[in-house]
Order: sequence, then structure tokens, then C-alpha cells
Amino acid sequence: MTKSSMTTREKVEKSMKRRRAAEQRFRMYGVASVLFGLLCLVVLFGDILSKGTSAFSQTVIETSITLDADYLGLDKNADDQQVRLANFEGLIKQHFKDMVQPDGRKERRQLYSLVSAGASWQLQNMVLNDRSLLGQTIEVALIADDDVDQWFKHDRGHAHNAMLNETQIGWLEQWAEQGILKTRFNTLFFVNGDSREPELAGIRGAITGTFLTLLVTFLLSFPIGVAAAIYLEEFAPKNKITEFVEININNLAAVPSITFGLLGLAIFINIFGVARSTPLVGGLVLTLMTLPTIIISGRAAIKAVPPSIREAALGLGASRVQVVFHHVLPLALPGMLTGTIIGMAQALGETAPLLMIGMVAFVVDVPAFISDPSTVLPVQIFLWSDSPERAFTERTSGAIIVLLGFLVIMNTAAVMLRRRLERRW
Amino acid sequence: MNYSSLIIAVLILLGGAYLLGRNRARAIANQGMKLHSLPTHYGALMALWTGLPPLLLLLLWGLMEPRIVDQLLVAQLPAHIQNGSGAEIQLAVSKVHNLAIGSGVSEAPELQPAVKHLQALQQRFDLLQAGVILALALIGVALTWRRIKADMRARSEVERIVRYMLFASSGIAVLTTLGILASVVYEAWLFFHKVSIFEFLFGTSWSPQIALRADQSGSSGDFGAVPLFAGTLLISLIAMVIAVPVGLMAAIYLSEYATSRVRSFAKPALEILAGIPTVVYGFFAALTVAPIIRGLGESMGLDVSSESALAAGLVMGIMIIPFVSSLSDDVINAVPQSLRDGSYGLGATRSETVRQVVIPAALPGIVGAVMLAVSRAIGETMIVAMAAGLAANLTFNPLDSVTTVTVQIVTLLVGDQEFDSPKTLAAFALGLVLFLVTLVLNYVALKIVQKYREQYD
Amino acid sequence: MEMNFNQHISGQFNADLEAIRNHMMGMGGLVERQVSNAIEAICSGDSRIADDVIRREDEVDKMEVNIDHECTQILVRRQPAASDLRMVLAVSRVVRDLERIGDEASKIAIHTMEVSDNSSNQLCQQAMRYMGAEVVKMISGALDAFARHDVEGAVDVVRNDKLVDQQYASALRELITYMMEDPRSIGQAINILWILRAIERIGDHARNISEQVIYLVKGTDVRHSSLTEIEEQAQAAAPEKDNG
Amino acid sequence: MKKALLTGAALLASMVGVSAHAERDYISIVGSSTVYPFSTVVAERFGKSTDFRTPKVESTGSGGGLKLFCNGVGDATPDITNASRAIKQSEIDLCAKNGVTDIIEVTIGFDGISFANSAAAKHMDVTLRDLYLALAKMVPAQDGSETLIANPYKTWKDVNPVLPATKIEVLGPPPTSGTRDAFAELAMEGGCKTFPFIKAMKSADKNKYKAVCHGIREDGAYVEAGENDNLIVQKLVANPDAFGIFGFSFLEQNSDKVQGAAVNGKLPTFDNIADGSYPISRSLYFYVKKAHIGVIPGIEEYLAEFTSERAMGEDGYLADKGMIPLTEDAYADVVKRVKNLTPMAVK
Amino acid sequence: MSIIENHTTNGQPFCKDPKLTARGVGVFYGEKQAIFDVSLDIGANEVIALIGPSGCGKSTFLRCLNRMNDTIDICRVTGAIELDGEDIYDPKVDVVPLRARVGMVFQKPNPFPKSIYDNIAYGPRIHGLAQSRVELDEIVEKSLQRAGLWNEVKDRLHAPGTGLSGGQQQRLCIARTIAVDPEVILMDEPCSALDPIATAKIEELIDELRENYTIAIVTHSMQQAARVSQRTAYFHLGQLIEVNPTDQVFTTPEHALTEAYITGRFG
Repeated sequence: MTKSSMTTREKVEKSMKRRRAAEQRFRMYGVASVLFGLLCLVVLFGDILSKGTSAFSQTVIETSITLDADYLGLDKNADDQQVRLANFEGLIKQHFKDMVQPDGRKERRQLYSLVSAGASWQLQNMVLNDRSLLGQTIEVALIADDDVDQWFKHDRGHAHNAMLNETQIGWLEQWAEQGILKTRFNTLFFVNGDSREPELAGIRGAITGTFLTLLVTFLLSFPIGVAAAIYLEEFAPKNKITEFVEININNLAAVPSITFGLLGLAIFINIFGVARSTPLVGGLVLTLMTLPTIIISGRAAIKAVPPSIREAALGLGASRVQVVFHHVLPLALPGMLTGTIIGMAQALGETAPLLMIGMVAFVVDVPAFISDPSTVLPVQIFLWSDSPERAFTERTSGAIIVLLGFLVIMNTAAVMLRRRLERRW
Repeated sequence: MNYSSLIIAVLILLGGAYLLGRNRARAIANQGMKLHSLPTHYGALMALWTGLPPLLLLLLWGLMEPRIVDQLLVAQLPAHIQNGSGAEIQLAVSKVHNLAIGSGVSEAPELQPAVKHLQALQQRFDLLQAGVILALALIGVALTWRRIKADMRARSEVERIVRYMLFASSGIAVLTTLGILASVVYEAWLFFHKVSIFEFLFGTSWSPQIALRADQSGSSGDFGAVPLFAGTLLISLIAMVIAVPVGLMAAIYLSEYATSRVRSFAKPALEILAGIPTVVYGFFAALTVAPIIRGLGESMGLDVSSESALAAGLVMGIMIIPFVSSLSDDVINAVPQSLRDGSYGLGATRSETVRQVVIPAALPGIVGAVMLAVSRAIGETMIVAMAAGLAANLTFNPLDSVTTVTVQIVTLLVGDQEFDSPKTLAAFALGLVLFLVTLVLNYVALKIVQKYREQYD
Repeated sequence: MEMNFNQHISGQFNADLEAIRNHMMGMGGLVERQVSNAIEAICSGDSRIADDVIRREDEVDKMEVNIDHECTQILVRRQPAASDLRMVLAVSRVVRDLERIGDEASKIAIHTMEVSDNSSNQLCQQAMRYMGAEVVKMISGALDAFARHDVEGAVDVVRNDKLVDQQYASALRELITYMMEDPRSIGQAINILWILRAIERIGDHARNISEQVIYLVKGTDVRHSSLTEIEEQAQAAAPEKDNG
Repeated sequence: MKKALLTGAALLASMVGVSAHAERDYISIVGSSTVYPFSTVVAERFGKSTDFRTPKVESTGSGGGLKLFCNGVGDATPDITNASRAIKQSEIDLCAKNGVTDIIEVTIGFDGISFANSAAAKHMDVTLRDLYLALAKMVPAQDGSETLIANPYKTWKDVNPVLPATKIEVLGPPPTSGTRDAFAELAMEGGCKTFPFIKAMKSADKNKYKAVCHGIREDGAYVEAGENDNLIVQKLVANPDAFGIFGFSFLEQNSDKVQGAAVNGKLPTFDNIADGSYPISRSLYFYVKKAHIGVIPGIEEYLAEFTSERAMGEDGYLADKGMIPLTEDAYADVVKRVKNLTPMAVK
Repeated sequence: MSIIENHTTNGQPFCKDPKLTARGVGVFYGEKQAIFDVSLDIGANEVIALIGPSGCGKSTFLRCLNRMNDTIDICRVTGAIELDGEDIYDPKVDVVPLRARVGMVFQKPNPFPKSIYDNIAYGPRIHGLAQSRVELDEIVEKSLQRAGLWNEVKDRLHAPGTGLSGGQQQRLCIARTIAVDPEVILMDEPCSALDPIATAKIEELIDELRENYTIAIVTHSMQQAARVSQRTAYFHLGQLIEVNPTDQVFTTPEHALTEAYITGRFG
């Protein structure tokens, strides 16, 4: 049917080489895209793991030290306040001075800087718990300074370290050979609140703050989200108002999170007078942020309940409310829970709106209640990434590892829940 | 603070009311009367009337009590404080409170009566509160008890109340939107009193620093947000240049080429990228990607800014890949198989089918997905706050440093700026622009996607 | 998987097919009786029986129209194929043959009345009686074969038709002899001839019915074939019927 | 289900009620990100060594801090705000308007602003005039006439023939940062004053003088690098040609990676900053609401800890964190003022 | 399973002048076998109808003929299928030119969301059949004429193909297939979504196309099979039961299953 001399078959055959090549190319683009995505994932995780795993170990100096009651000016009946004011720092300095015999004031300062400021609190806590230790000689693993920690974990044997001079490295090498300088699992990282000393900084405060914030978020957003989803899916009349509400919800799901921060600042803090930097205000803001997600997934879950069940129940003379609460809701609940977990996971990773409402705060005490000042894990990461000490970089990565761990757990839980409870109609 | 115990009490009452209402209904039924609703409905009605008003009152009480208590306290303060300024009164009240809970504040004898009064007041209030709340609950019980009759339409009443509660829940979304608007519009309005909208939207110089100096006449040209818009666009554009082809091709590969095993592994793996918190991306961009790009640029003899738009855009693009790919995946899967068959049946290769049939058919959906992704890129804060610069350069060179709307909002609100300047207000004006732009983008995108879905449903 | 190939998925279709077959059989029964009555009338010269046959001819005609209508309905509504199609077609054809037989029977009855008016001395009594009995047997044989899908029975009927034809030929010769001998008898002889001719036609129609049986069962159209061809067809392997 | 909803609502009601009722029994500190590292150290030590709760320290920036600080008195407002600059009259006025009258100003030390490059690169020795010429938006014309032209210099050699011929690239804080304010005031203005005709402008047209002396070029040579000084350090390591402007504490912490350039012949060292010979250093402050003392528990004790010898002293832990201590006289004065809780003089 | 053991196909599965030959074809979906040992010739310029109950494998078999089953991951084909004596399942054979030679029309009209013109031009474009715009126009016009659609759409060639009526859409799809100038056209229940009038038009078209093409049509309508085809093949549970000239199949089928199916006696 063409004028050309070639038959169709020949023409098709002729085009094949070019087309096969095009096919191969296109396929390669696809493979490359997927691989690129996976590579990004691997690089990201690899980068953070390589930077962060060392945060889970901490260098300590094992030594035996005498808790000289006279030096401390304490007796067995000393009250807590007296213990807190006692000069444990001096005791430690004295101890090391005796141990190394430094030369002159400069060397003494250099020596003292090898031990963390937290070492004195270590001793102080021991005495607070047990007064009978006073006067005894005890074996303790004193926390080393972050510079020592970094040197021992990363730089030992490498080129010259700017934070420590030759003398200091000399002492340290000696201790390392004696075996009193060693690393152990960094428990403090998990039991301490924030600190200005990297070797003392921990994420417990942030984790507790995160937990309280998410608790508020969950308690508010789950019931409200479920109720709203039920209303929109089952009761709302199809009119302009409902449409407006729906548009609103869909839009809120995609609105930049930072605008929720502006809202929290203007409404919750300035108008309602909710205290800044608290899990309460954070939870309120995150509630508004996660509600759309929960409502949308809730509606999807309700939609997935086959209309036949509804019709059957209605046909038996049940009222709409009865149908919803007796039949639809129990069936849709697993789906709604899954959506809620995903929403919570989002809230867990959110930072931007919290910057606006004072969660960027230095909080040492572990918060105990939703009105205590606190920070959350992502904000803690943001804060630490901004700190000058080198050791904070690895702690930032460590905190990221923990955060990612939580996210993985939550997402896995969502997937498991979906698998286990998902019903096929 | 007896809130918890009160709530528990109310909840117990609520449970009791339920049983009471149900039993009363049953008793009526046993007398041979025909009930309008099931006994449980009467129980539920009773529970609602018993529980709801006290709980609402309790919430209101919680909001109001401190104010009332403080008002009463003021009357107890020494005369000279009462005659003092509002600040003094407030201070004294704060002090009284801290004294009352004994949090280690130095004693103040003149405030002692007030402290005593406060303690007494609080006791009285606690008592009053418990009394009022429990009374309200009991009134609820009593009234509903009397109303329960055979012909009472308990079910419809319960259902009406439940519906109102459900409706109120869905209204929160609207309130949120209104809240966002209200919180940015007012301050933005103040800002536009100082700087004209026209200057703000079309001015090409953004340098709030000079204009804010108290000793300088504010030159309005310094609040031209065009460089911010341009910077935002540039970074979003870079992100899109990465995310759209990669995301789209990945979606195409996974849905059209990959075996189910590859798909079952690669898809969730890619989606992990979407679940990583943005602060982590920010950290990654600032500490890993930016130096690498910098280094690469140097080695090629290029002049790369350390805070290049490229680094932020690249990482943002990576973050958005799964977003684009899973949305596109949905859209591509919605293209009916029959269209593919039609094309294969004519002897088209897979790529020809994808390019000339599937993609054109899915185009509206893909456009919608990309618009949603753009709106996300524009609104993304942490990556740019940590990795992008603050220089309001009006440039389209990706190796330069630019700044974005969100970064400026953050820095304007948490910077070292003076408070009485239009600068803080500018953050809200930017917030307003950001909200409106994403609103329009989202709205249009959702409409497109919706239309597209309907086409193939 | 149990399959019942005797039953259609549509029960009404079954009922419809059953109905035309039954109606056809009913008609066959009536026609058979008409023929045997007509023969009886010749033999006995009883004009009342003949009169009765003539009156009932209308009934046969009506039945033909009805059954034809039913067949049309099945064709339109069910679009039958294969054996169903053959059944409908066969019934429709058989019904036409039956109607013709009915016509012939009434012809016999009319001629009987004329013959009996003239004289009681009838020619070819023997031949008529014999041929009549034969064709009655053929009709019932053909209908039986139809009902039982019995190809052998049908072939027998075809064979019998041959005999009837031969007897017709010999009776014809006998009549010619009479007429040559006694020209006065020509009038009566012609009447007798008509009767014989009718009986012979009935035999042909019975044969046609039998051919339809072969068509119905074997799917081959054996009209206008010789006896040997028909016998061959009947022998040919029937379609595989390995159903239960 | 209804019950679950009700329970949730009730719990929330209780939460809101409780929180609105809670009295603040911890110190709330806001303000400058520059002072933040120091005040957090003090806060932490204070929390560990006393019965009081650890203060909450927010990094809101000097201006943001003062805004919150001046918002009024009572436990809803912060007690202390940190500042990397002195409070301004407009801010004092606003405070007064809101009833915040007696403000105690505490000078805590100096923050040296270092001008540094990668330790791997060549050491630099610049003058304030060089810095001004390299970074200002407007500079005097090269022909010696008293006119101002847009900054034409591309390399350091263009600025001063003794400097190397590397491209001018400086990573510094954005306009929102107090460090930039300080840099403009100390370094830029210092260099700019060396031109007599500009100095003369100060009395004639103060606004123009400020615009000329404080205006930083926007043609790419000066890169606004965000307030994350850590990142600046990383970027300097990556790019040996670039210089960074950041706080002395970062220089000290990263002295293995970056080196400070000598300014006017003085290296940014502890001693040079403490004795004031290094030209680019500024005072750091915090402001306390006197009215809150005795209302919020622990303020006096916090002040005592902050101004104690072991914190602010020459060998104190704040010095370890990179703060340059006050001279002895100034320190004594601060200790005295804090002890007597002397508020700022009302202007 | 009532699959007949060692069944051999009744009737005349082979013909003198075959275009496509299938020998011992089996199709597996994963573990499950869908087609058992089917051998069948499709003669040049004939219309062969494949009939049988749902799930009997007739569509599957049809899709084997241009390897459309390749698009299903788990589908595996055994046996040999030859087009003009070439094995189309030879690993060296590319499906693309194969499908250009063996075109396919589907159950539901599936015009691409493009203009009528572009729908027709799609095939010639991808295969590079036209050197110029004029040539392409010619192909489009000719194909539409052959499909009997030209007069109906010539004034709106650039209107979207999805705007046509169902019957027109299906004829558009046939025109689209013709435009590639295939040798064989496979039709998978092409009229099942159409009304009787549209069906009649398509049947008319099939009749005309027979002159130039070999056509295999799967249909659920026995009347349609009877109307359009010269030969009819009856499939039952993956087996080819009987192949015979259409008029024979519909009057005197050889196999009881065929008879039972076409007389509607599956119970």
C-alpha cells in the first residue's frame, strides 16, 4: 500500500536496529534512575553510619581514686546540698596531679583538660547515692574529655592533633599502654539530657520530649482525625461546604510545614498563652500538621469497606450512626491506625515548624510532663549540627541513627499492622 | 490540681449513667411499654448528657481559672502594689504563685497574706470545681432520667449529638486554614503598611539589614523579594531537574520493565528516601554533598560557592524522587492495560509504547504529581536552612549561593534582628506568599489529578 | 465434571423442542389413524368412516400450521444449531409430509365414497387392502424411527416404500387389464387408480419422513438418493457420541 | 469507640488545664546565638550543682531575644536575654512601655571575630583597611579623588600589592547575624575611617557614612554563608583560597583546620583579644529583669554562678569554651554590679 | 478434570496453504497449564473463528500467535508456531517486526488518547513506513477507507479518537492495525462491547478484509463465528476439540462437546 519499492516487511526490518538501540537506551535510563535512587540511599546511610557509629562508644580513664572526706569537707551525715557544693573537681585535679606530676601551671591546665567536666559529677553522684564511700578508695572509669575521646577513637597514630599538644599525647599514650585509657559503650548518650560537653551530651531529654510531643499529637489527632474522616465519608452532605472542607484538608496535607509553625507562634503562644518550648505546644502544632494525613488515610480506609456491608446493615434497619460505629469503623480501624502511624512518623521527623515555637532550646533536664521545657530529636540534631566541637558531629550522626531507627520501627509497625489486619473482601 | 481525679470521677459517673439509663429503659420496657429506641440508646444518651457538659466546663474552667484566681489575688495584695503598674501586679502575682508552691523563692512577708489567700482560694476553687462539675454531671443524670419515657426518641438524639461532634472534628481543618491565614495576614498587613506590596513583590533587591537600622531612613527598595523568589525557583528547579526525570524513569522502569522481585525490593527501598527526616537531609547536604560539589567544581576549575544552590537543590531533588516516583507510579498504573496492548499489538517496542502512549495518556496525572512535588520543594525548609546560603543574589547560576523564602522566614524570625522593624513582619509577608503559592499549586494539582482519575475510573 | 448433554442450559428451549416433537408425534398419530380409517373405508365401503376422515382433515391442517409456527418461533428465538437445528428442520419437513399424507387420506376417502356409490364390486380390493396396511405400517415405522432416532428403522421404511411401489405398479397393470377388458369399468377403475395412487404417495411421504430421520441423526441429506445410497449413509460412522 | 473519643478528649482537657495552671519554676533564657554556647555551659553547671532546675536556654538571636524579653514581666516572659550587642535605646523604650524597667546589664566577656583561612593555605597578614577595601560595597576611587565607586577589586593583590594574587572570596555571616553587625562596626568601619574624607562624613552625613562603611559588597566576593559557623570551617578546609569570618571560639576549636589571619599585625589569640589589641573583638552581654529576681527561683544563684571566678575568671570554664574574659577591673565591676543587682542607668 | 486424555483434534485442523501453523502448542501460566498440545493451521486469506466456553484458552492461543503473551511475566509457551515457515518463538526472532506482520484488534476498542489521524499514523510512524507526510496521509486515508470509516471521519481527522462512538472506535482500531499493513490480523472478541448494528458493520468489514488478510477471530457469539468465518475451531478447557468448515460445525459437528457447546447444552 505504499508507493515505495520496499515492502512493509523490509521497512520494518530496516527500522529495527535504530529502534532496538532506542529501546536499550530507554531501559538503561530506567535502570540508571532506580540505581541512582538506591545509590543515594546507600550513600546517605553509609555516610551517616560511618560518621555516627563512633558516637556509641566513649573513652574513659580507669583509675582508683580516694574520696578524701577531709578534702571534700564532708562527713557521713552530709546533706545533699553539701555534697553538691563539695569540690570533687579539685579532688580529681589533685589525683591526676599526683599521678603524672606535671610541670608548672600550663602543664597542669593541659592535664586537667584531659578529663571531662562530667567526671566530678560522676563522683558526686556516687557519693549522693552512697555516703559510705567517703574516705574509701574506689575504682572508677572517669569520662575523658571529648578531645581525648576523638583522639583515641580516630586520630591515634595519625598525624598531629591540633587539640592536644605533644605533652598531652605523651601522657595519653602512656595511659593507653597501661590500659587505663579505653573505650566502652557510651551509656551516657542514652541516659543524659543535652549538654554543652560532647562527652556528656545525651539524647534522653530529646527522646522523652519527642515521646511527650507525639503523645499529645496522637491523643489529639487520632480521635479528631477518625471523627473527621467518618463525618466526611459517611455523613457529610454533598454540598459546597463539604467540598470546601475537603479542598481544605487536601491542601493542608501539602502546605509547607513551616507555615504551621507560624500558626503555632501566632495562635497558640501569642493568643492562647501556651508556654513556649513545651511538648504541649509542639504537639498542638504537629496535630494540625498530621491531621490531614490521618483524615485522608482514614477516608481511604472507610472507602475500602465494601458498600455491601453498609447496605446489608442499613437493609436490616440499622441507623446510619449504628452502621458506622458497629460495622464500618471496626473494619476500617486497622487502615486508620496504619495511616495514623505514618502520620506520627512524619511528625517524628518534623523540624521546621518547631523552630518557630521555641523548641530550639538548650534543655538539660529530662522533661517529665508536657508543660516542661523540652526539645525533640530532630531539633536536637539541628542544634548539635551547629555546635563548634568536633565531637558533636559524630553525636549528631549518632542521634540521626537513633531517629532513623525509630522511623524504621514505626514504618515497619505500620506495614506489619497492614499485613496482619488487612482484610480482603 | 484535681483535674485528673475529677476527670476519672466524671468518667465513672458517665459509665454509671450509661448503665442507669439502660436499666431504666429496660424497666420501662418490662412494664409492657414499647420503647422507641433500644435500651442502650437511652444509656448512651444519659452518658452523653452526664459526661459532655462537665468535661466541656472543665476545659473552660482550665482556661479561665488562672485569670479569675489572679483577679481575686490582686485584691489581696498590699495596697502599694495594687496601686502600682500592671507589671508590678503581675510580678507580685507570679511571686505569690511561686511562694505558694514553695519553689525556693525568698520569703516576702508583705505577700504572706496573699499567699495564704491563694492557698485558701485554690482549696476553695478545687472544692468548688469538684462540686460544680459533679453537680453538673448529676443534673445531667437527673434531667435525662426524667426525660426517659417510652416514646422518647433517644436514638435520634444520641445520633444528632454524635453527628455534631463528628462535624466539629472535620471543621478543625477549616479552622487550621483560617488560623494560618489569620496568623500571617495580620502581620503581613502591618508589613505592607510600611513597605508597599508592589515593592515587595517586584523589587529586585533584598537586603533587610540596611533598612532596619534605626538611624537610617528605611529605603523601601530593600524589601524586594524577587531575589528570594528567584532563589526559591532556582533551587526548586534544580530539585525538579533531578527528581522529575529520575522519579519518572524509576516509576516507568518499576511498573513497565522490572520483574516483580526487583519491584518488591526497589519500591520500598526508594520510599525509604521519602521517610527520612528533612533535618537529616540538611545535615547530609551541608556536611557531605556541598563539600563534594565544591571539590568537583574546583577540580574542573569552576567557581563554586560553598553554599551553592546546586547542593541544596540536589539533595532536595533526592528527597523528592520517591515523591515523584510513587505519585507517577499510581498515575501510570491507572493507564488501562488495553492501551498498552493496543500499542504492543501494532508492534511497538516497550519504550515506544511508554513514550508515545502511556506517558501522553498519563500526562495530566504526571503534571499534577510534579506540581505537588514543586509545591513541596518550594515549602521545604530544613535542607535549605542548613545547606543553602542567605545571600539574596538575583542569579540563575546554580553554582552561586542563593536564598529562599523559607530560609528567610526562619532567619528573620530567629535572627539577631531588631523587633520593631518591618523585618519580622516581612517573615509573615513571605509566609503569606508561600502559603498562597502552595495553595494555588496544590489546588490546581489536586484538581488535575482528580480529573485524570475520573477519566479512567 | 458431569455433563448432561441431553439437557440444554435453557429449560424452556428443552421444553420447546420437546413440544414440537410431541405435537408432531401427535399429528403423526392422527394422520396414521386417518390413513388407516381411509383404508378401512375402502375395504368396508362404509361411507360414514370415509365421511369422518374427510371431516377430520381440517384438524390435520390446523396442526400443521401450529407446528410450523412453533418451529418458526424456535428458529427465531433460539437460533438452534446442529442437532437442534436438524430437529426443527426435520419436524418442519415431516409435518409437511404428514399434512400431505393427511391430504392423500382425505382423497382416498372422497374416492371411496364415489366408488362405493357405484358398486359394491370393487377392483383390486386385495392390492388396496394390502398396500394400505403396508403404508400404515410405514407411517408408524417412520414416526417410531423419528422418535427413537432409529436409522435402521428408517431404512426399513425406505425399503418398504420400494415394495409399495412395486405393488402399485402391479395393481396398475391389473387395473389396465380390467379397463381393457371392460371399458365400462374405466370410470370405477380410474377412481381406484386415484386411490392406489394416493396410497402410493402416502408411502412416498412416509419414506420422506424416514429420510428426515436419517438427516436428523446423521446430518446428511438423503433426499432424492437411491436406496443403496441411503443404506450406505446409514452405515457410515455416526458422529462420535461418547457422552454419558 | 465513643468512650475512647471521650477519654481522649478528657485527657486533653486535663492537659490544657494543667499547663495553663503551671507556674514556671525554672529560669528562661533567650537571645543571641553567640552567647548561647556560654550561657548553656553555665546553665548546665548551675543545674548540676544546685537544687534548682536547669534553666532553659533558647537561641533566638539578640533581637528576637530582646523582643521576647521586653514583652512584659511575669512568668510568661523570659528572665534573661543574651545579646551579642548592647541593648538599643529603642529596645529599652519598648521594655519600659511594657513595664520592664529595671534591667541589669552584665558584660560577660569578649568575642573575637576571626578572619581565617584553611590551615593548609598560606598565612595572611591584613589590615583593617585591606578588609574594608576588599569587602565594602563602595570604595574610594583608586585615582585618589574623593569619590566612591562600586568595589572593583577582584584579588587581594588588587587591594594591596603585598598580598597574594588570589581571588577575594569571604564566607561570612548574613545580615541577620550579630556577628556581621559586629564585623561591620569593628572591621569595616575601622578600615573605612582610615580614609579622612569618609571619616569627615561621619559628622556631616551620618547615614551616608554608615551606608558606606557598613555596606558589604553583593557581587559574590562576600558569600553569606549562614550562621552555622561549623559549616564555614568545613568549607574553608575544602577551599584553601577562601576566608571565613566567624567567632573566635570556632577558630580555637578548629585550630587544626583553620588559621586566623593577623589583623593590623595582631594574631587572633586569646591574649591579644583579652588585652584589646586585636582590633575585631566585641563585648558580649546578658540582660536580667530585676523584677523577676525573687519571683522566679534561682536567678540570683545563676548570676552568681555566671560571674563566679571559676566561670568568668581568667582560667574559668567559659574561657575554655572560647570566651575572652574581661580585664580584671571590668570583671570586678561586673561582679559588684551583679552582687548589688544594680540596674542600668535610665537614659 | 474432564480434559480428554490423549485427545486428537477432530475434523480438519490442517490445510493446504497455511499462513500460520501451530504444532503441539502448550501454554503455562506459572504452574498452571492453560493450553494443551494444540495443533492448528491458519490458511492464507481465510477467516478462522475460535470459539469455546470462557476460559477455554482461545484468547490465550490467539495471543500466542503474535507473542502478546510475552507481556505477561509468568507466561511460558511450548511447541512451535510458524509464520510462513519461520518459527516465531525462535529466540532470534524479535517480537516487534513479528507484531507488525501479525496485528491484533482487542475486545474493548482502545484508541490512543490522540487524534484520529495520529491513531492511524502511530504504527506507520514507529515502523518508519512513510517517507513523507504525503505518504503518511495516503496511508491514513487508505486505512480509514478500508475500515469503512473514511466517510464518517474525514472532516474531523484531528478530533480525538476517543470521541468516536464505540463501533467507530473499533473500526478505528482495525484501521490502525491495517495501517501497518500486516499479513495476519488477530481479533480478540472485537464486537463484544458493541451494539448489533456496529457489530454488523465490523462483520461486514471482516468479510471485505478477507481478500487481503488472514484473519483469526475469537468470538463468543456463535452466530458471529458462523457469519464471518470459513473455518471454525472449537476449544475446550485448553484443548482444541474440533476444527471444521464453519457450515459443517454449525450443522453437523463431529464431536459431542462441540455439539453440546453450540447447541447450548453445557450444564
